[in-house]
Amino acid sequence: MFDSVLFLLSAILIVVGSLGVLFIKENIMHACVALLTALFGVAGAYAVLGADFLAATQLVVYVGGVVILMLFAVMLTGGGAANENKFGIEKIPAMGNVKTYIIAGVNVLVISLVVIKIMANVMQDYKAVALPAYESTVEKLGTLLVTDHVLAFEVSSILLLGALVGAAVIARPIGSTK
Amino acid sequence: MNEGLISFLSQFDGHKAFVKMISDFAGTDATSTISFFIYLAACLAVVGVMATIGGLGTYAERKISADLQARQGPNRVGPFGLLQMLADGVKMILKEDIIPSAADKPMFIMAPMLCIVGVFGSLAVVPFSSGFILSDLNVGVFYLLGISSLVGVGIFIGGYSSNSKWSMLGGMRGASQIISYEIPVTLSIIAIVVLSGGMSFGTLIGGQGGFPHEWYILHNPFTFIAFFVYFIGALAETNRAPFDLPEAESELVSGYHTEYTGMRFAFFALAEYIEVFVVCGVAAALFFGGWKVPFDLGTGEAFSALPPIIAKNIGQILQLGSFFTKTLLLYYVVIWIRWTLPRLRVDQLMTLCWKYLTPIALFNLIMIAVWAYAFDGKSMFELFTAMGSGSTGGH
Amino acid sequence: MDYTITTVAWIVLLPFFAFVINAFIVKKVPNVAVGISCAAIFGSFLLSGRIFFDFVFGKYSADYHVHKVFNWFDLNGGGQEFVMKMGIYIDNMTAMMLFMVTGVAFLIHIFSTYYMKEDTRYGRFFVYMSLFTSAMLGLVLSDNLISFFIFWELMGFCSYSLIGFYYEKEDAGNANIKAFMTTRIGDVFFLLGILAIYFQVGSFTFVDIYAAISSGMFTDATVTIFGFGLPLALIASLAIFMGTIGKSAQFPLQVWLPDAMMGPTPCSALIHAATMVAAGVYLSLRMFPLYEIHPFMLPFIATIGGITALGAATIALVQTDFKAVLAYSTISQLGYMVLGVGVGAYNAAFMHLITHAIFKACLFLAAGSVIHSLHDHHTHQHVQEMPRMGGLKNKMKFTWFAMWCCTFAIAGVPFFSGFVSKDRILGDALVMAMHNPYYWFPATLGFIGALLTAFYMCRMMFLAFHGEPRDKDLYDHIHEEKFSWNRNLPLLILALFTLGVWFSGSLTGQKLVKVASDKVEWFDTLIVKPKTENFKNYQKQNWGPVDIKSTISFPVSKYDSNHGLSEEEAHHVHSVHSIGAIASIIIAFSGIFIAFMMYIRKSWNPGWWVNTFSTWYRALQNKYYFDDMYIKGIIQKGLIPVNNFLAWVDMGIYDKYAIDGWEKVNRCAFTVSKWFDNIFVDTIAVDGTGASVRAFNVILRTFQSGKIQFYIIMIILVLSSYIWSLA
Amino acid sequence: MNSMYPFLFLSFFMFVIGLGVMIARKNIIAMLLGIELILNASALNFVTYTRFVNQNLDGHIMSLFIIIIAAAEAAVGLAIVIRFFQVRESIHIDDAAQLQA
Repeated sequence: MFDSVLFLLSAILIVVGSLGVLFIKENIMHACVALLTALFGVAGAYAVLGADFLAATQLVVYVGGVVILMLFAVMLTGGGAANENKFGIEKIPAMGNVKTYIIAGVNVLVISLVVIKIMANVMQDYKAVALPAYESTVEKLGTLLVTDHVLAFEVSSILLLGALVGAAVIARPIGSTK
Repeated sequence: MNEGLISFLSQFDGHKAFVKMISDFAGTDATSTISFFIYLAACLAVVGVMATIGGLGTYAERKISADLQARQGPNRVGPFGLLQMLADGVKMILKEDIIPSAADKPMFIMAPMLCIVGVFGSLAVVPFSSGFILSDLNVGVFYLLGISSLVGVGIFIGGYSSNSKWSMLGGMRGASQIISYEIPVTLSIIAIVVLSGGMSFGTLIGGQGGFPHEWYILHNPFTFIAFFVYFIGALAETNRAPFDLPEAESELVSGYHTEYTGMRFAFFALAEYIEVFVVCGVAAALFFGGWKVPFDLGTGEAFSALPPIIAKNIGQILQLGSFFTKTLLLYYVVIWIRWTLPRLRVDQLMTLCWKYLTPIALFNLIMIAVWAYAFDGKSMFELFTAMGSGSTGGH
Repeated sequence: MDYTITTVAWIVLLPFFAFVINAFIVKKVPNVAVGISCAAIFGSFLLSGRIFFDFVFGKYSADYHVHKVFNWFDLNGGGQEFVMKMGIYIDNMTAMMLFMVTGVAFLIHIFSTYYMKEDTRYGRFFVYMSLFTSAMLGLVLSDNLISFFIFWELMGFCSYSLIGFYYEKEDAGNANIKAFMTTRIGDVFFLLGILAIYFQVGSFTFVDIYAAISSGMFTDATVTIFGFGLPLALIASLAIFMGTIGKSAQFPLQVWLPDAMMGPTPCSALIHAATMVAAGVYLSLRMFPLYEIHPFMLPFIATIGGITALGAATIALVQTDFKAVLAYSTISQLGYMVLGVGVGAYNAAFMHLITHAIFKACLFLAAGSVIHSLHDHHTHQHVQEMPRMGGLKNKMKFTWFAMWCCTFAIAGVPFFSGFVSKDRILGDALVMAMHNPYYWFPATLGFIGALLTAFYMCRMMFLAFHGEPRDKDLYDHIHEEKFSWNRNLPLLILALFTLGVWFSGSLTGQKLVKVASDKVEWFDTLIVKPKTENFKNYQKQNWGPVDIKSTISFPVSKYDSNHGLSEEEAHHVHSVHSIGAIASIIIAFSGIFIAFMMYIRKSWNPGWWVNTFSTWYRALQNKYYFDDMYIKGIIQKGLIPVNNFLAWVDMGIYDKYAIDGWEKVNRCAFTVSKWFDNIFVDTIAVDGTGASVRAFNVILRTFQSGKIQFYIIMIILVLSSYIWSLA
Repeated sequence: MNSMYPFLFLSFFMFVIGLGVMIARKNIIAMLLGIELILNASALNFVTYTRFVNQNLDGHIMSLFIIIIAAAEAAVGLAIVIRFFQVRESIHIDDAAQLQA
């Protein structure tokens, strides 16, 4: 019962958040909060799926890191301020218009057709198995990370370091030499 | 998955009998329903107690600052001014709820909620005693870190949505400070996780004992350093002095909650005080043995003369006392620091985090891992005693 | 002893690395650069010392040598055989040269830390010195003429740099150009000589050349020049000897050396007195078997040496500049060495090379010590003029002492090294004169030169150190000389080695040098002419880094008091030597006596001589008008008209007709091709291609919009259709 | 929850919405939000299959790496956005159609 309630809550958060990301047009800040909602929902879905470590990671990485980073980026790129920049372009962060939404709708339709076709195949082939009880995945994940997937683990650490340095270098203000 | 209150309660016959009775009455298995209601009750209790503690925090802050400044402090409402917080609360509730016209209204409303949600969400894993923990998640500390970072988002959005430059600056400062200091704090916590071999608070506290020499803070020199890194970082994460830059009243009026009034402001204040309590509790659990009581009195086996239910509950109460004593002592230290040290500049704040605490914490993590590998996880005192008995062929 | 190239090469490489390192750091930390230079040369000194003691005390035959080679580059193929090999060649002479060069250079480095201390380019001086020392050591170790020539030119460059060290002075700039150009004349001939030998022998190495000589390759070989068949041996010898003339400042190319005194005094000591100029003599000694072939060659060499010895000595008589006297004495002494080569006094010439290097280095350092102390407070210049000196003995005890030791040595006073070596050269000259009357000419020149040498050296000493101070103001400003390790210690050490005992060995008994059985004449024993027949079997062998001692056993050297002559002949030679020795002693003391009477007692007035022989005096003061002759005669009358003529040919004929005419032809062709280019290439080919590409681009450009979302849409559509067709 | 399909449809929904965001929006930051949605959708899909099909936790590992890559992508992407804003004073995606600033 807990599971079902939690899943329903998560699904509602995901759906509402995703739609918010797509349709909130006035303020990118609100879209960010909508994304936060959706990501929270994904964390809940992870919990329902028994991925306890992933759920906590989702919280730490997205809520604590990515979303705040997004919010920072929004602030640093002018937020919702409305005026013209030096090139005469409107500085309002363009959020799209009817034309783009129609194009997006067509594309989404196309890809939905494809995915639904694939999912139909999957549903045909799927045989239900007995679900295991919930158990802690932390130890197993740790063991897997440093045995089977150790190369990917190390490479990802280098990737993160590169991203850190790269982001710091790229976002440096123009003209600063330090 | 859910070790905690239910598993503790289900040891007792009374619980089983009650479940059986309700199941018979309803005709279906009512275990989970009853668990749900027990949880509900426990959560409400915790929220209530914590809100009280948060309120008492404001009182303690005033009283201690008055002590430090040789003043009287609140002394009119109730004995020793204890009811001052109630008076404040009433004032807050009755105040007009002002939303600035230029504010981003939905987010302005949402910001204090996010703070409160983050803090109360983290209470779910705070180990008050071996039995009274709402949920002993196996990723407990990790979960606590994740959920409490909602506070940062709340502060940021509060600062942004107020549409005021003071609030904006405060919010930006708060968010950057919180995500920066999360790194040394997390690294210090991971160091303890490496030592104990688990992330749930049960494992973390179970590796320690009732006496100081069995605590992780005295486990080896690096954990000793790790505690101070954690504590400094935690002060910065909760925006406490000397890191209270987001709400620096001399620079930013009142920071991110400048524009807030009434209960919304109270939420922010309450969130801050409860978060201080939470980080102090985590510090107590990680470094000071948590709810462990000396001589294993906490298990209640020492009182086996009494009926088990009473014995166990006496043990639980001793554990609660142990935990709260440690936590509140740390709480006192936090307040003491606030009224003693001057505030840092922003660049000093960032320098402290990135140039000192983070490298120290990294070094600590590596050295603790080395220690755990080299000495097989033994603490310094165990090594000393092993050396003492080494001549007789111990080990 | 087991030598390999990698162990021996460090002698050369240490100073060279010091040069490379210092070249980079000298601007920042000159003191460190100086330290590195001194340490490097000291390291070389130790390594050379090992080789020296190994060879001198090693009981090897005089002909024993170590010869190791490696392939430098290999151009074999296409029917041509050309492998350039580099290597080391160590025999007794090399070992002694190494020890002498490194030792003297080290002491001069030490002295330079005193002399150059206040100079603004303190560090740079040591950079050049390191490079120079490295080049000199490389030259000494060379086993073939090509690497010999490379290092020879490298030394020429260092000499150029150091002469022009004070490049602010115009004189210094002129002097270094003069030195460089003058020696270049000799070097061109030297290179020609090397090539002449290569075309006959097919190899550059000394060993192969010796082998070729012994197998008679040079005996009848001729070379045709302008239709005349001339003996190859003579041409090659003359060409190579021209190198010696240039480098060792022999007549008639001696003009550069006095001007080279513009450089700092320590570099004069090292380069223009002790070592580099001796490299010419060293070359002559190495190529001695070649010189012996043609009977014309040795008398010619002896004549050049004699003329140089006497001519330079006469010029030195009238010089008033302190260093100029020493410069001319250097030329004169080099003349003696060449004279020694010319009369076949192989080991005497080499011995004079060594002894001269030591006492002349000491003399120059002492001169540096004097000049450094004499500071004119009006012009802020160092004083070199002897008329302004006098009575310096009281102020500079150590310098005075060291300088007298060297003066005795150079003057040929018994028990000093100069006597030992110069007496032998003159004695051998006398012996040769007994056999061949022609040799009376160079021998006589040599004896007169010896008299003059003793006279002018003592004149210099008396004028500078004795008598009353002639410039009171200058004298009073001199600081009393106190003993200091980097000013006086090198002087005293060098002065110690001006004693003859080190070289003749007659006072030391048999224990010092165990190379001889009965009598210890270690120089005689160790240094003998290369016996070319020993090398006969080696020609064109594939030398590898193997010690040849394992394949050929050399007998232990024995001192042969008869020098391979018959008993009667040897007796004759000994008596002639005795006569020569006595004559030398008399001559030396008479020179000193004349100088004493003129400048101390003042009984004989030098002015009388000047007035009586005023024409000669003017000629001497103008250095026999050699500079004037070169400039006015050869350059202005000869080279400049030729140059003008060539310039006229170039400008007036070639440029005017050939180039301008070709331009007109080209202009016509250009007009035609321009028309073709405009019509066909540009309009049709290039523009047509561009237009067609542009037309096609109109279609393609719509896809390359740069708009990311367009790309995303395209990706989605393409992927969707692909997956749809698969799934 | 005993069925796989709710999760799959949830994931599909997030993916499609993310795609729509990437096409419909002209704001670069909003497009980055869409990318986050797409990445999360795929991560959820992996975890779903782990739970319901093979239970060997490789899907969890995959999701973990997706989260890592998403974090790196967000950091670098937002840095590029900020840089772009410094240069062009705009975060309109069609202003980024030139190779030269």
